[in-house]
Amino acid sequence: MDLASKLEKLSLELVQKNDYLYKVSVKIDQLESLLLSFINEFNYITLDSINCRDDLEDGLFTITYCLQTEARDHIVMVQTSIERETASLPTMHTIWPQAEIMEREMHEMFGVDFPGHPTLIDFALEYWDNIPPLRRDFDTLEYVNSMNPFRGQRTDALDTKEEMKKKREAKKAAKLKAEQEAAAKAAQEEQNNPKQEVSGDE
Amino acid sequence: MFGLDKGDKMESGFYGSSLKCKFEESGLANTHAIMEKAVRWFESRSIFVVAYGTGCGAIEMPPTFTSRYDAERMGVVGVATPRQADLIILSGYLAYKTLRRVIRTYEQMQKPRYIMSLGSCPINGGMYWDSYNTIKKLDDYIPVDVAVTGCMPRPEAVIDGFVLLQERIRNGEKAGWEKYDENLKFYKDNQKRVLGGHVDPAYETDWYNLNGGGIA
Amino acid sequence: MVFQIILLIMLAYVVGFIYFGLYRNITARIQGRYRPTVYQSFYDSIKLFSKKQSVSYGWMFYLGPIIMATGAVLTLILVPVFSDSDFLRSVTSQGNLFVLLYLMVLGPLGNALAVGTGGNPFGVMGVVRGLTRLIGLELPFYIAVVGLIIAANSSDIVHIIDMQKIGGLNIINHPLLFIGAMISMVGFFGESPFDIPGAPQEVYSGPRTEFSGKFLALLMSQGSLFAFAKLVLIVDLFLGGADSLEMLVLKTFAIFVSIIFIGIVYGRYKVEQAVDFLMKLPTLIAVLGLARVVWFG
Amino acid sequence: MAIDIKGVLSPLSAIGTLFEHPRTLTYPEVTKDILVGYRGFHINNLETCIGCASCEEVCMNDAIDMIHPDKEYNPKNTSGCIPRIDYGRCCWCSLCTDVCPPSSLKLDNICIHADCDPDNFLYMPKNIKNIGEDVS
Repeated sequence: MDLASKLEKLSLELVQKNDYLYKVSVKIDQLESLLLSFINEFNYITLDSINCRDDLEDGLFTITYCLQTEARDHIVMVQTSIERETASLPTMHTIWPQAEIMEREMHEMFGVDFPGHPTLIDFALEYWDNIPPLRRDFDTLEYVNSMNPFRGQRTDALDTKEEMKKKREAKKAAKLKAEQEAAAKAAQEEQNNPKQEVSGDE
Repeated sequence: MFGLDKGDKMESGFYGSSLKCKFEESGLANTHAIMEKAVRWFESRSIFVVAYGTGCGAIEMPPTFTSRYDAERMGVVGVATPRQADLIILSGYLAYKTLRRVIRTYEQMQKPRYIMSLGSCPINGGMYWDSYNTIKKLDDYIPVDVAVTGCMPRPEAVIDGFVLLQERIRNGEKAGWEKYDENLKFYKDNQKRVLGGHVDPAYETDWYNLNGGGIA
Repeated sequence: MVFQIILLIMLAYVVGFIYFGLYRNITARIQGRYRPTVYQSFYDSIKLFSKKQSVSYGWMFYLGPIIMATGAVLTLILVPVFSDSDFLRSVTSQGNLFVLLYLMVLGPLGNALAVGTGGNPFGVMGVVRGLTRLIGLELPFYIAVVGLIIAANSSDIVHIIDMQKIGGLNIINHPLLFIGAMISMVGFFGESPFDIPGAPQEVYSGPRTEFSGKFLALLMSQGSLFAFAKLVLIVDLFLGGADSLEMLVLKTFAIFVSIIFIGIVYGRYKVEQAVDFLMKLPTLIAVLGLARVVWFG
Repeated sequence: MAIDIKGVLSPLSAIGTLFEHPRTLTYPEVTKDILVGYRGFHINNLETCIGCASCEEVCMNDAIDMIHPDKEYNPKNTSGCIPRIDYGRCCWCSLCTDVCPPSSLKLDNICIHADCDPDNFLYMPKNIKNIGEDVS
């Protein structure tokens, strides 16, 4: 494959994931030239999507560009990692126009910067001043509960496990009580009976 | 360009408060009550709807308003602009961005005005209960007159909502817009909490002197 | 006479709104659904008059609906409603077709002023569309009217009616003029191939976008008055007027039904398409009719 | 100027619908037969409900609460609780009925509820053995 040899020259490895999915991992400084060669030399005219994954533990964002040729017979994923703190990527909107809105969304959801991007403004969220919502250090549930309280009428909900335990204990207690009562009854009967026995003996 | 920011004026209709005083003074309070009842009946028989497709529920609107369920036989007609509408139907979940537009649309409607919400989401969050960008209780932000549950509600349920609203208007029960006028601060505070103070434009707040404005 | 005028306006109001109700009924049945009541338009109108709020943008905004209503009322009282009776004849003798043609354009112009004050872009867009359409609408209608004036040798409507009593109805004598005038009348009624000013899917009810409450109610009322006046005008010009109330209702209803049938079944033209069509086919028909009148009497 | 006569005249055939019977369903007067298996509101056979809270756990919308019933219906109910559904949350996905071990929780085909107070949407499932049969 022509693409594979070219990538070999750049000492990059083309990994086949399945029948139609290939993957290349590159360093961030190689990314722009590689993407340019993808469209100029191999005619990957379609940019399907730009995805971002938040690797909070490593302090990295993993960015994936999915590319297709006109034949639509396979997808090449170009993967790169960038620093989480100073997240910045070269903008691709001059090559693939659809990248403009993808990058705009990524800027909003992950806080990735794209120097030279023309419309890096609010997209789906307006006036958002918190941590970008798809970053993993953004606590969604806490934010939701502070902004949007629940309808406060479901406070009578019960914890079933405790109810089960309670009921089991109640049952046990009832059983115990029944046993005790039976025992007490028996004892009382015993108390009564010896007299009878005694009386019988006489 | 819109001319909306110039400041709108409120006009009182022909059975406004001044008329009421006149009637009561002249001992014609009974006539006034009868007239008001008649007007309420006409209001209930003629409801102009602006159908705001905020979410999935917009798909239930076409069968409700077209031949299959034909809401027009009850006097419920769709109109194109909020200026002419009496009822706004909010169909489904509302993101903050949508809520801002909904408030703007609602405040452009002329009183008396009503709100109907479709689906579970505007009642208590529904599917989007843990979304960072969707409101849970719509009635915290704008007064909901009729809520219809379902995911999505069938057109029958929407028509049930219309019937309920007509009964409420006919009985002269306290409508949402009156609540909105009385508790404006409550609603505006809630709106500002989720929208970050960017509630634009502030028609109602100007009218009620909350922002230092006034009726021009 | 004032009493007569008030009576006429009330008659036109009732008949106009009932016609509008019938229009909604017929539309509903053609679309395969049950209808609203015939009185639905009354309900709408009373509700709109009793709205507690109506947005206004100053005195010019008030004038718009009032100018439109003035145009409608003047048209109404200048059109002879009954041909044989003296009902409103004293007013009618002072008006003629040229005044009517002028008054029919007054409404849209007054509306344009008010909409401009409102400043809503959809309203302005609707007004521009309406005035553009008016160019196309007026051409065949005016040619048809000129043809009738030449045929009757008079611009007095009463005279035209009287001529029809002697020489037969104009619809039979001058069918080409009738067809030309009817096609443009479909547009004057805002019916479907030519309903471009208030196209709800495009410009959000167009010139009416910013009108609410009382203003909208006034616009609706003048619409029904004006519709009645236009129907009576067509009946007078082509169907020989009406002697009695029954004949009036019958003839106007026949015209009305044929107009709304056209309006319901056809789709909407674009602005240029509408003007293009009106400038070609109806104008051609009307010109042929005019030529027939000029050369063959 | 070529005129498509057929194209101009054929829309007029739609006027024939004027004399046909309307196809509208006049809802409040006439109700449609709703399909069996339609996912409407919940029903719960309380005599077999074991209070296991599987429905509460599986619900992705957090719509189900377990609460005490007014009286004891099933002596074998392990927790003494029955489910109550918040119709401001439910999306009628039917997962709760799928996981219900005794198959007591089911969906009826009634699905219409409009209310003017948004606080009125907590729903106690009707105590019905099977669809179309009322035991309470």
